Amino acid sequence: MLSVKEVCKVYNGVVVLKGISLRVEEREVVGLVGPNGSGKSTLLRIIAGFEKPNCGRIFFMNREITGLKPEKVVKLGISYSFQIPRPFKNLKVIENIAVASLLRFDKKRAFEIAREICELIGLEEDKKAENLSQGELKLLEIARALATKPKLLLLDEPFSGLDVKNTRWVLSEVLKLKRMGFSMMITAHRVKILEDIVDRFIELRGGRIVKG
Amino acid sequence: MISSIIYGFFLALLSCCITLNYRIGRFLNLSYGSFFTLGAYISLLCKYETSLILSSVIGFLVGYLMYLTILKFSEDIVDSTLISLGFGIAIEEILRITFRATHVLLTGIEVEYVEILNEKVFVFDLYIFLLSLIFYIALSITLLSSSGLKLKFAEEDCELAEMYGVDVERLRMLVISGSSSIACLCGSILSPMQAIHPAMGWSILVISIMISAISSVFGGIGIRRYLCVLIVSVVYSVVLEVIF
Amino acid sequence: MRFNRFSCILCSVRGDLLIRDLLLVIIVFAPILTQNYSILWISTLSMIYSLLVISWLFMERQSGWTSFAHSIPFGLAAYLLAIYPYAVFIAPLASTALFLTISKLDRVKFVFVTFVLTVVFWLSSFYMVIERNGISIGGEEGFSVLSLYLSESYIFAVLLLISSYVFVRVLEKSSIGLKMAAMRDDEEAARAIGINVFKYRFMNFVISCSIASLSGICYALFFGHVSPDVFSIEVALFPFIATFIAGRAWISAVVGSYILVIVSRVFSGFVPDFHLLIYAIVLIASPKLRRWWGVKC
Amino acid sequence: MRKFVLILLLISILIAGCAQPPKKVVKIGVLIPETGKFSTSGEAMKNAAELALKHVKEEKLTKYDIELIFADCGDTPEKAKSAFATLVAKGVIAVVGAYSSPQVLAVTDSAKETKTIYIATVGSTLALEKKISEGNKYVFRNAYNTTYWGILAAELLKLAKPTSYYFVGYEPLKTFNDGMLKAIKEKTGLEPNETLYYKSPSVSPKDYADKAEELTKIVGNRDIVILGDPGPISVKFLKEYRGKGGKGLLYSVGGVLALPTVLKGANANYTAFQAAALEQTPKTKFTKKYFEDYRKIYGKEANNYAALLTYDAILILAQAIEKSGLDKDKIIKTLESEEFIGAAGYYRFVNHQAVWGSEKLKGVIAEYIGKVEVLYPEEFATSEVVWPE
Repeated sequence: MLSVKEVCKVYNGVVVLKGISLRVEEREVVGLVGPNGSGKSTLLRIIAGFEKPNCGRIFFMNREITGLKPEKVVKLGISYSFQIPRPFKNLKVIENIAVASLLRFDKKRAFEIAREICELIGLEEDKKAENLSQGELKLLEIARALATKPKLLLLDEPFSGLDVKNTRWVLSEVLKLKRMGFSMMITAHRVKILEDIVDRFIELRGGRIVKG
Repeated sequence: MISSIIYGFFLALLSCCITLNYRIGRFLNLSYGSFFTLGAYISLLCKYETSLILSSVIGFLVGYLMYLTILKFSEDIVDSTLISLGFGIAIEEILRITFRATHVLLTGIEVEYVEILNEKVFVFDLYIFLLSLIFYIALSITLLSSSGLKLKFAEEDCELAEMYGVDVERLRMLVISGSSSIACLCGSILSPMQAIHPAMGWSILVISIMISAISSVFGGIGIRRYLCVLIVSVVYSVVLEVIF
Repeated sequence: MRFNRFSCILCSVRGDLLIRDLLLVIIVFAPILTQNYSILWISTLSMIYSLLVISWLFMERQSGWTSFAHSIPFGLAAYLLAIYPYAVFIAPLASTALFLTISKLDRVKFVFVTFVLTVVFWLSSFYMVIERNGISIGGEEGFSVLSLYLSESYIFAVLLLISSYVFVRVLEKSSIGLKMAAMRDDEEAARAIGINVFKYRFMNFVISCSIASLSGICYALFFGHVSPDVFSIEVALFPFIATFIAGRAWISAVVGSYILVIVSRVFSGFVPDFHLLIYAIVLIASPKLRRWWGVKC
Repeated sequence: MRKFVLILLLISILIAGCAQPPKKVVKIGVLIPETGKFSTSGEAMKNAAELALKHVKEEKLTKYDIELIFADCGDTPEKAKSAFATLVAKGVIAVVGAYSSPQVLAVTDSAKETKTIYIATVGSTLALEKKISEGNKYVFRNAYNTTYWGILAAELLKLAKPTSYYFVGYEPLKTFNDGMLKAIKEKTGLEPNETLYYKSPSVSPKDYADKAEELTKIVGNRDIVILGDPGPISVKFLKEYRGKGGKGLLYSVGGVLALPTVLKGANANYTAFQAAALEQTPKTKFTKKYFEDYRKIYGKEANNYAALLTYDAILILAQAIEKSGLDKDKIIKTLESEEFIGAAGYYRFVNHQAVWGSEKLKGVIAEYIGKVEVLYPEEFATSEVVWPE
C-alpha cells in the first residue's frame, strides 16, 4: 500500500534520515519506535507532505507521492495527526471534525459523519475546541484525521504527554480503529505502549532503521 | 550631506523610541507627534534653556499619565494603541484651545548655524544630533550590561520575564514616559526652526512609524535591532536628498 | 439531549436572526422616518463606512489577517472611478494581489507592512496629477466625479450594505466559511485535512477587497469628488477603531461605524470647539466600551 | 365706566404690542476649519464673520435680522460636507466659508442639491468654474481663482523688473502652482530660471531645506523667488533660506507668510506678499473699519486672506438679501447682476466668480521691511520695491 524507498533528509547540515526504506500493507498497523530525535516524526511529516525529502521516493497505491503538497496527499487517502494537537480552537468539536470531512462530502453529510465520529470516539460535539483537555485534544486530532476517510492513518505520538487514564482511553480508541481495519503508522518512543496494537515494529536510531 | 546624516540621527531617535514603545511598551504609540508639538508649544512660554528642562519634565509626567491610563484600561496592544491615539488628539486639542492662535506661532529666536566641512548646519540640529548620540550610547550600554539582558527578556516574552523577576511594569513605565519626554524635548529643541501649530507633529509621527516599521521587517534582536533602526533612518534621509 | 440541542438551536436562531438583524434593519431604515437632511446624510456616510468595516472584518475574522491598508481598495476604486471609470474593476484585483504578496510574510509583519503601504499610497496620492485639455487636475485638489443625490446615494448604500451583510452572514455559515475559519485558526492543520490554504486566502482577499472597493465607489458618488483623503490613515484606521469600540460581530461593524461617524462628525455641529476632545475621550475609554459590547455580541 | 375704559385701554395696548410686525430672522451658515490643519485660519475666519455681522447691523446693510450659524468644516472635504448638511438642517438660506479647494468642491454639489446659496471664500480651483458652467447656479466665489494668483505675481514682476525669477512650489499643491505659473508666463512672457517643488514633510522631512539651500547657491541679489506655498512649511523654508544667506526678494503667495505677526516673528525682511486688502489700502469705508475694529475687539492683527473674504462674503449676502428679499432665485439674480461693497473693494460677479483685477477690485502686494510697505496697486503704493543690500 505505502512504500518508502531510500528516503533521506538533511536539516541545515544535520542528517536526520539516512536512506529509510519500508512498506506498509493493507490493514496493517506499523509502530515506529525509537528515542527522541531518531527521525520518526520527520519520516511521518515527509510522507504526509509537510517536508520534502532530499533523496528517495515515496509511493502510495502504486502512485508516486514524493514531494506532493499535504492537501494533495490527504486527498489520496493518507491523513496525518500532529504530535502536539493543533485544533481549530475557535470552532466547536463537531465543526473541527466536519470541516475535515468536507474534503469528500457536502456540508450536510459532513456534519452527519462528524456526529457519528463524535459518538464513536465519545467527544462532546458542542464543546469549543479551546476548552478541551489534553486527552480530548489528542482524540480530536485522531477524529479529524479519521473524518477525511483515509486509507492510511499516520498518528504521530498519540500517547505522549498523557496521564495513565487518558493514555488508556486513547489506546482503546486506537484499538477500535484497528479492528475496523484501518492501516496505520503510529510513532512512540516506548515499545511497551504499542505492543497490543501494532502488527510489527520498526525501530529507528539516529535516522537509520535498526530493527524491522 | 552632513545635515542629512544629522537629520537621519534625529529620525533614528524618534523611530527608536517608537520601536521601544512597541517592543516593551507593547503598543504603537500614536501620541508621539503630539508630544513633539507639546514641546514646541512649551518653548513659546519661557526662555529657550528653561523650556528644554521644562519640556522634558512635562513630557515625562504626561507620558506617565498615559502609562497609568494604559495600565488601568488596556488589556492588549490594540487598547493601548487606541488610548495613545486618544491622548495624542487630546494633547493637540488642549493646545489648540488654550493658545487660540489665528496664525502659526514662532519663537522669536534667531536661527544660528555653524560651518562643518564648508556646509552650513543649524545649531539646533546639532543639539538634536548630540541628544540622539547620547541616547544611543546610553541604550547600547544598558543593552550590553546585565540589565540589557532583562530588557531583551522583556522584549521577547514579558510573562516569562516577569516570572523570572524582571520588573516589566517598571520597564514599561520608564520606556513610555522616557520616550514621551524625549519627543517633548526634541519639540522644544527644534522649536526655533518650526512654524508652530497644533497639527505640526503629524508628519513626524508618520515618518518615524514608517522607519520603525521598515526596520522591523529587517528584524534583529537587542542592540542589533536599534542599530538597524539607526542605519535605516540615516540611509532614508541621505537617499532622499540624493534622489530629490 | 435532543431537546437540549433543539432549544439551543432555537436560542441561537433568536440571537442570530431576530435581535441582530432587526437592529440592522432599524439602524438602516429609521432615518427615512425623520425626513431630516443631515440625519439622512450622516446615516448614508455611516453606511458607506459600515461597508468598509465589514470588508475589513471579513478579512480579519475569516482569514485572520489584520490589514491596515483597506484604504487602498477603497481609495483606488474611488480614484479610478474619477479618472478612468472603465478600469474600476482593477482596484479590487490590484489590492488583492498586493495583500497576497504581503501575506508571504507572517501575520505580525503583515500589519506593519500594510500600514507602511497605506502611508505610501496616501502620500503619493497627492502627486496624482493628470493633464486634461491644457490644465493639470488632481493633486491635493483631487478629481470630480458625477455625484448622486442624497436620496440616490442613500438607496445605493442601503442596497450595498444589506446585500453584503447578508452575503457575509451566509458565507460564514457555508462550508467555504467553515474552511476559511479552519484556515484562520491554523494554516498547517488546515492543510493536513486537505484545505488549499492559498486558494481560500485568495478567495477571502478578493471578496474583502471587492466589498471595500464597492464602498469606495459609493463614497465617490456620494461626494461627487475624490481627494487624497480617501487614502488617508484615518480611513485605514477606521475599521480597526470601529470594531474595537463596538465588538467583532458583523452587526457591530455597522454599530461601530455609526458611533464613530456620529462622534466625529455630528458633534462638530453641536460642540465645534470640543468635539475632537470628546472623540479623544471615546478613544481612551474605548477598551471599556469594547468589553461592554463584547458581552453583548 | 372708568373700569371699562381702563380695560379697553389695556386691550388696545396689548393689541398694539402684538400688532407690531416681528423682524424677520435670516440664518446664514458659516463653514470654518476650527479643527485640523487649518484651525489657525479658522479662528480668524470666525472672528471676521462675527465682526461682519456687527458691521452689517451698525451700517444697516439690511432690514432683516441676520443670524450666523457656525459649523466646523475641519480639514477634509468629508467634514466640510457633513458640516454643510448640519447647516442646511438648521434652515440656513445661504452658506459662506470652507477652506481648501477639495472642501469647496465637495460642498458645491450639496449646495446645488439642497438649493442653498454658497459663496466660496478661499478655494481657488478652476474645477469650480467647470461645475458652475455645468449649471450649478447656487455657487459663487468671492476669492481669487488660480489664474488671479498668477496675475498678481506677474504684477510684482512688472513692478520690480528683476534680472530673473525663480519659482518654488509645494508639490502637493502642484495643480494650484502649475495654474499660477501658467498665468505668470502668459501675463509676462517670462520663463522662470528654475522651477522647484518641495515635497510634503511626511514624504521627505527636510526636502524644503534642501531646496532652500539649492536656491541660496543660484539666486542673485536682484532676483525674485516666488514661493507658491501658503502653508506653514513656507515659514520653515524662509527661515532656512535666509538662515543660509539666501539673497534676493522673496514673494509669498500669502497664506501663513502674509501675516505681519508671522513676518515679524520670522523677521522676514525683503519678503513681498499678497493680500486681498491691507489697512494701508482703504479701498472702501469698510476697509479701515474692518482692520481697526478687529484689532480693537480681538487684540490681534487682521490681515488673514481667508478671514477678510469671509467678512466680505457676509457683507455681500446681507446686501443681496436687502435688495431682493428672501427668495433664493431673486438673491441669485441680484448676486449675478449687482455690485456689492466689501472691505477688499467693490465686488461684481461674472459667471459667479468675483471679478478680481478690475478697477474696483484689486489684490494688494506689499513688502515687509521691518514694517509693511504697499507696492501695488499704484494708487495706494507707499514705496518702490526695496532690494536687499
